Amino acid sequence: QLTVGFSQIGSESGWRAAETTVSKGEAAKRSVNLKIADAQQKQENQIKAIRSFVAQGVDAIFLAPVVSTGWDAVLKEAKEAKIPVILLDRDIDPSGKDLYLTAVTSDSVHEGEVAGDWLAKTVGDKQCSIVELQGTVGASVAANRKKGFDTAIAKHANLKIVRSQTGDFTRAKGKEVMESFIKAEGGGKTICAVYAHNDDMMVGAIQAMKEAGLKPGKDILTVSIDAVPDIFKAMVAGEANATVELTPNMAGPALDALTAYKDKGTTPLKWIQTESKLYTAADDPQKAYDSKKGLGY
Amino acid sequence: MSRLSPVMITALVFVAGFAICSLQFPNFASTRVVANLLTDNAFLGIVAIGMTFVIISGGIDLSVGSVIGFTTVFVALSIERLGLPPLLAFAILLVLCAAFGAAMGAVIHFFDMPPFIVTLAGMFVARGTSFLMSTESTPITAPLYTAVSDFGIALPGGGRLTAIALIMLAVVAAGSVLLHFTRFGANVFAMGGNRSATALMGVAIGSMTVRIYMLSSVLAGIAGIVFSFYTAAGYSLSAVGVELDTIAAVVIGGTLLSGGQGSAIGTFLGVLIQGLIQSYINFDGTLSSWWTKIATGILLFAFIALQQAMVRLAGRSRTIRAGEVKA
Amino acid sequence: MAFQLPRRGLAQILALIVILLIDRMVSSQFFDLRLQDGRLFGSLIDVFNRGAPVALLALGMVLVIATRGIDLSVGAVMAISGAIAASLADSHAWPVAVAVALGAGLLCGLWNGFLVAVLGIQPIVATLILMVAGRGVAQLITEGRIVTFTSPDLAWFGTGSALGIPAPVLIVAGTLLVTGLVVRGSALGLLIEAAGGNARASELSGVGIRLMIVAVYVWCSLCAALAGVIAAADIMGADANNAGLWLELDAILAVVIGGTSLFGGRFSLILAVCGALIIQAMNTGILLSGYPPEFNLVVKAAVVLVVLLLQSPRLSGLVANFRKARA
Amino acid sequence: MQQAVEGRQPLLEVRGLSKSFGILRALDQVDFTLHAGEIHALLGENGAGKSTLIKVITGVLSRDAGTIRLDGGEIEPRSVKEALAEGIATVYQEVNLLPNLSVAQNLYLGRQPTRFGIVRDGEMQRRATALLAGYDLHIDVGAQLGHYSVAIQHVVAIARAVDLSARVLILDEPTASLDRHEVDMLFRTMRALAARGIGILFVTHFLDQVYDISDRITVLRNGRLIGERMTASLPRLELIQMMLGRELSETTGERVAHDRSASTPCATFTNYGKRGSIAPFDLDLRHGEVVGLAGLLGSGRTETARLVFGADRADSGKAAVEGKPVRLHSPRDAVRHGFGYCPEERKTDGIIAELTVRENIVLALQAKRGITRPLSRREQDEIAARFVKLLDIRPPDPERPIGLLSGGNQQKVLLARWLATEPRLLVLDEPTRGIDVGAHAEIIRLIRELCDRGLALLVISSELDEIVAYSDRVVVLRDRAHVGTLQDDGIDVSSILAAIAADGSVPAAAEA
Ligand SMILES: Nc1ncnc2c1ncn2[C@@H]1O[C@H](COP(=O)(O)OP(=O)(O)OP(=O)(O)O)[C@@H](O)[C@H]1O
Ligand SMILES: Nc1ncnc2c1ncn2[C@@H]1O[C@H](COP(=O)(O)OP(=O)(O)OP(=O)(O)O)[C@@H](O)[C@H]1O
Ligand SMILES: [Mg+2]
Ligand SMILES: [Mg+2]
Repeated sequence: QLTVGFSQIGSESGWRAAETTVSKGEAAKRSVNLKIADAQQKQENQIKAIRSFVAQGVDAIFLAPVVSTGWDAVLKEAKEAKIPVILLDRDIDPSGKDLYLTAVTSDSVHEGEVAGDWLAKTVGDKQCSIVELQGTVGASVAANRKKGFDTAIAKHANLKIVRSQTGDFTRAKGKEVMESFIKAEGGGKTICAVYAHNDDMMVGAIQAMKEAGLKPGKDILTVSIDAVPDIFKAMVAGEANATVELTPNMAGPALDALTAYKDKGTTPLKWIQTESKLYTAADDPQKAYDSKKGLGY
Repeated sequence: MSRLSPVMITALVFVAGFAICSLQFPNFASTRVVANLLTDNAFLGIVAIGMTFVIISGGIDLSVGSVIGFTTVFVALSIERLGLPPLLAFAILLVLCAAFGAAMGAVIHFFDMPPFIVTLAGMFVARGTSFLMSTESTPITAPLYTAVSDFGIALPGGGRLTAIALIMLAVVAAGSVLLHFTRFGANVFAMGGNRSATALMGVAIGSMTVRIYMLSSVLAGIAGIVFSFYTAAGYSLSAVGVELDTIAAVVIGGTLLSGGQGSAIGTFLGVLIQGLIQSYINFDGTLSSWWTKIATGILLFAFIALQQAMVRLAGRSRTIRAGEVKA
Repeated sequence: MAFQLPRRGLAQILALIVILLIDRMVSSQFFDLRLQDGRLFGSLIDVFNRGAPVALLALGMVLVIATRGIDLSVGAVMAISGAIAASLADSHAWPVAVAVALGAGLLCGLWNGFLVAVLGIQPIVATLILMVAGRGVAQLITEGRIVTFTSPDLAWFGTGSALGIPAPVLIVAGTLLVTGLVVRGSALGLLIEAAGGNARASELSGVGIRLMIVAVYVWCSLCAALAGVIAAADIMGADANNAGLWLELDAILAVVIGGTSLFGGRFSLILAVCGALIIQAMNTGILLSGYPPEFNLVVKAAVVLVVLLLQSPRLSGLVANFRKARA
Repeated sequence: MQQAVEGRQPLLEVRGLSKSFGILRALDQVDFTLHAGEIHALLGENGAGKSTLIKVITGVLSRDAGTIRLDGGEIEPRSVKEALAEGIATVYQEVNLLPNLSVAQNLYLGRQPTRFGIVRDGEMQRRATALLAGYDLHIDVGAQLGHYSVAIQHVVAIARAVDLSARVLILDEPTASLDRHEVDMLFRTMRALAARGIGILFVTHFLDQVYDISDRITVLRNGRLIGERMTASLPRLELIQMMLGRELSETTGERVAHDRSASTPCATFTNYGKRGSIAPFDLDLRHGEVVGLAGLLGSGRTETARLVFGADRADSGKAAVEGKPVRLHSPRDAVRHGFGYCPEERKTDGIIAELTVRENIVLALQAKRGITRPLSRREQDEIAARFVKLLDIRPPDPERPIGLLSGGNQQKVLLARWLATEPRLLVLDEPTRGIDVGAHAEIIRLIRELCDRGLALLVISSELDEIVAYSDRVVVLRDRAHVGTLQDDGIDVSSILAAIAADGSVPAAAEA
């Protein structure tokens, strides 16, 4: 039986909770012993946790890095102890080094692009003023999702981001920021679409729009990222238009790669990219909701 | 003498805690764990020494966590983007930190404003400025950084006394001397005892205030440099919330938040106790995110309650005199 | 009598007006009001509505601070009560959900009060324990998820209205009224100010300090629990990870902007609420301004410093001297 | 010496000094002259502006108008530090030292002996011990100052100020908390300093001491200069008239007490004590009786008072009020039983500086009534106005924060706080400390009046004359134990002194 140490970031969002739950499930499915150390959002704690995994002599280490930099020294220690490291949901800097076996991540720039492309296609040639709800200032996911979306809409002169503020990835802040956007944009009449870096902020924004007497999903298009259950609920109600999935199942592919490596010695690809699937109202949101709601979001 | 006794109590609490951990986890009592305790908490130890001065003088400094964040970004950008030699970058940074601390101290003194609020604004400024500089995390690849992270004095039993641990020990030693054996230190205690009396005794409290906050910011800068050694990167969100850990460490170390009493060694022990709590949780390794938080709280309470009980016991044997200034 | 504006409140009221005027410059529709679904709607209403949780926290915090304490745990208490209310909302009638949530707040307050008044632990550390562990408890209740509910009854607390006025604003007004009546209608206010001003002297005058301290911590936690219910009701879900995160600092800031000293003594309820509104007016202004979010913290720091400098007696002294010198 | 003083250039010369706090004119065109080698007493009622004058001279407060000359040259000190640099050293009315530092650190703060920047602790302690030995004070200078009594703290403050090699030494009520022996010691020091050519400005409310030591007197009233006279040529009655602006019949000296031992007991303490603080004692306090506690500093008088009031918890013995056994575990218990207590350390244990005079007065009464029965604002105003008038608290503004009042007036407010509760037993620890002659007489009259109304009083005072004047019974303490009781005609200063020094070694002050 394999013992895997998993240095998880913490519990800052529903998505993160789901990732933890799914990872446990995937490990149980393969009867792997998964030890999860929670870092409370602190890199220091992750470094300490990895050191302690090395000291305990685990068979492999999964790392969901809270930031992309600063891992060289501690990963070197793991390498010297001949413990393979697999990165989950985020790559590290400088990437591609031989300090880790493989990285199971989504491409967050790509997620932004998928969202942007969908919006461009849906709007067509109409003029469209977009408001953007950014993630936490300084978080790399937020920067990447912004970058991807910006690239996608740069090709279309009719799409323009008119306002962009941080909603800290939370519902409450998403709602508050959207409220002020609506006031600043003439009661929301000039807003054609909202792009949120995650679904939680969008759920908040949808409430703000409804309270302002607007019809989200109809008057104002919505596109966001993560595909958490609640956004599907909104989709079912016709209040949300699109979301890009970030799968919480990073551990499954990682465990597969690990068993293949341990049993047969096959070296996996350096990057196992998870799919950034686009969901719209056409994709049976009710079914998606049912399948996701038990995952611990 | 009476200044020592809270320190003794904190030391006893630490030893008791360590013994309990060792009983529970067989591998715990090793030089490796002790060395890791020093390395992992090096930056905390350094800022906490600065905070000790501030708190003993009757103030508080909430900006230190942000100053650490600012430092890592500043150092990373100057070395990696501007190509400055690391030592030059450090020198510029420490000058900036000194100016920042001096500015806070000056506002506190000249406008007679509560330190809590001025340094809270300082916290926003430092964090905000690091956002403005860069929101991405920047890896530092300078050879000095590899050299520092490779350095270490091997201890019997597998432990390694790293460079940053040594820096912290040096800061603690220097801080102790400055606090307990110099005029500056005596003035710090005096200000915490009674600010206006200190002024009436001819101490220039304005310049003292400026210098105390300067010291705190400079030590936070050094802690930031140590943090950048630790992670070899600069990141605007690093060390969020460290100010609270620091204050907790200082107070656990027997320093009174109302000022006038405390010690550098006590603070060092307070930092170690905080580290011990972390290590305990890591060794346990089965706690979910929320149980980790709850356990941290419970352990914090246990340590403080233990300390409080010991203080009471120690106090009982002493005669309480009329008119004595109570703690 | 409870709502008599003290003369010293002038600076705060002026600051609020100036910031609102600046907001008007940033956004031309700032003062526009219209009726939307029987509820007033406009940026100005947002300031009151969004400021409600911090205003509630400040109402509790101001009493704690007046006794020379501080309560860092209010954010965590918000998370706990929100989590409880949201978990019970769909399975129980709303009075049950709210009562249980407030009951949890009561327990939290008793715990804090016990640590401070009975065990004699310094308030900042005593409440730090619940600040850390409390969020863990909240996450334990929600298991880290966002627990949503659909009950419109509970949602009223966040999004409902009466007579066109949003429910959170009404709740704050009600709490202000009740607190004012309790504190100024009884002798509590005087005794709190006495105890905060000089605890030893008050005790020697026969004031029972312990019970009073427990009571203010309980009241503070109750206010926080109410704020937690509003926050949960607002998004129709409990986000234990983020609800109330760092709001304790905003609450303390509001109290200090409201002119209450962190060293205890004199306090003003209405100015504390005014302080919360100043903070929110500033936040709303930042959101309306359209600046990139990297600037938020720096702007916030600048505004806070200016507002506090304006209140500083030293500054008015300097200005007077300057005038005299010119005349 | 007085002849020598005349005709020379004054050491310190103040002309036309004015200072206002808002509309209150604390100093109005005051002139003041101090010569080298002279001891000059600055006198006046409470709130006359003495402390304010001193604070302006030493740069603590800025002045509105006027000049200060030192040796003919105009000086303009803007801080204590600058004043010190000019050679003006001060001991302020409220001891302004640092209780959390050691005695030695307090003596040498800012000028500790150092080597390579490191304070030489041994050397500093050696010097401190030697310095205090010169004041006949033999204490552990390494211990925290806060562990010592106010009196010791005062001596330390004086030693510090003198040691700063000042040319002008200002002492604001240095003797208020000293006993005779210590006063004597202090006066010896002052004379020695004056002989060295130092000019000493000295504030006190003890007229005996004024005639004992001063060469010259300046009197202030309501912030205005009333006059400057040679001590030798100013009769006592005229001085009092200058101070008060009216005549005062000095009656405080004579004993008018009558035996009230037949009256009913108000509170009884049997075998009451606390280990390490005071040995178990028996004490019964009767209605309409004044019991005085006499003893040297540190003999346990304050400890007795705190135990009686429940501020410290007794660990042996029983207490009874009106014959019924009671529990006195906190001041709150005591207040409920109708006790009151004016502590000796007014600044730390008495006043609540930022609250108004009114709020300070009603505090104990309110605490006694409980939270749910607030005094209405009208009742508060009425009570405050009554006591401001009764005790002549100045300025007569009940809405002024008490911290802004002069020391003596603060003391009156504290007295008012307890009188407002209409107590059955009042414990007064040094009630007349820092109070001017007028108010002093007033307070003693009040004490007598109170016991005529059936109040039981327990009074601590270092002024034996005063104790003799109003006590029906005097309990004498030595070494933290009650060692004797004097009654009726047995009460006079010499028998008290004899009882204090029963071991034969009469304290030095006794002979004086
Ligand atoms: N900082 C201040 N603000 C306002 N008023 C003040 C201040 N300091 C003193 N006063 C007032 O000035 C007057 C003179 O006070 P001062 O302390 O000089 O009296 P004093 O002569 O020293 O009296 P005492 O013998 O009681 O010490 C008093 O009425 C006092 O209330
Ligand atoms: N001459 C002295 N030398 C050393 N210690 C002293 C001296 N005088 C007093 N002390 C100490 O100072 C402490 C405080 O004395 P305190 O003044 O409270 O005593 P007290 O009995 O209340 O006398 P009083 O009421 O006269 O001040 C005492 O514990 C005593 O041990
Ligand atoms: Mg005075
Ligand atoms: Mg005494």
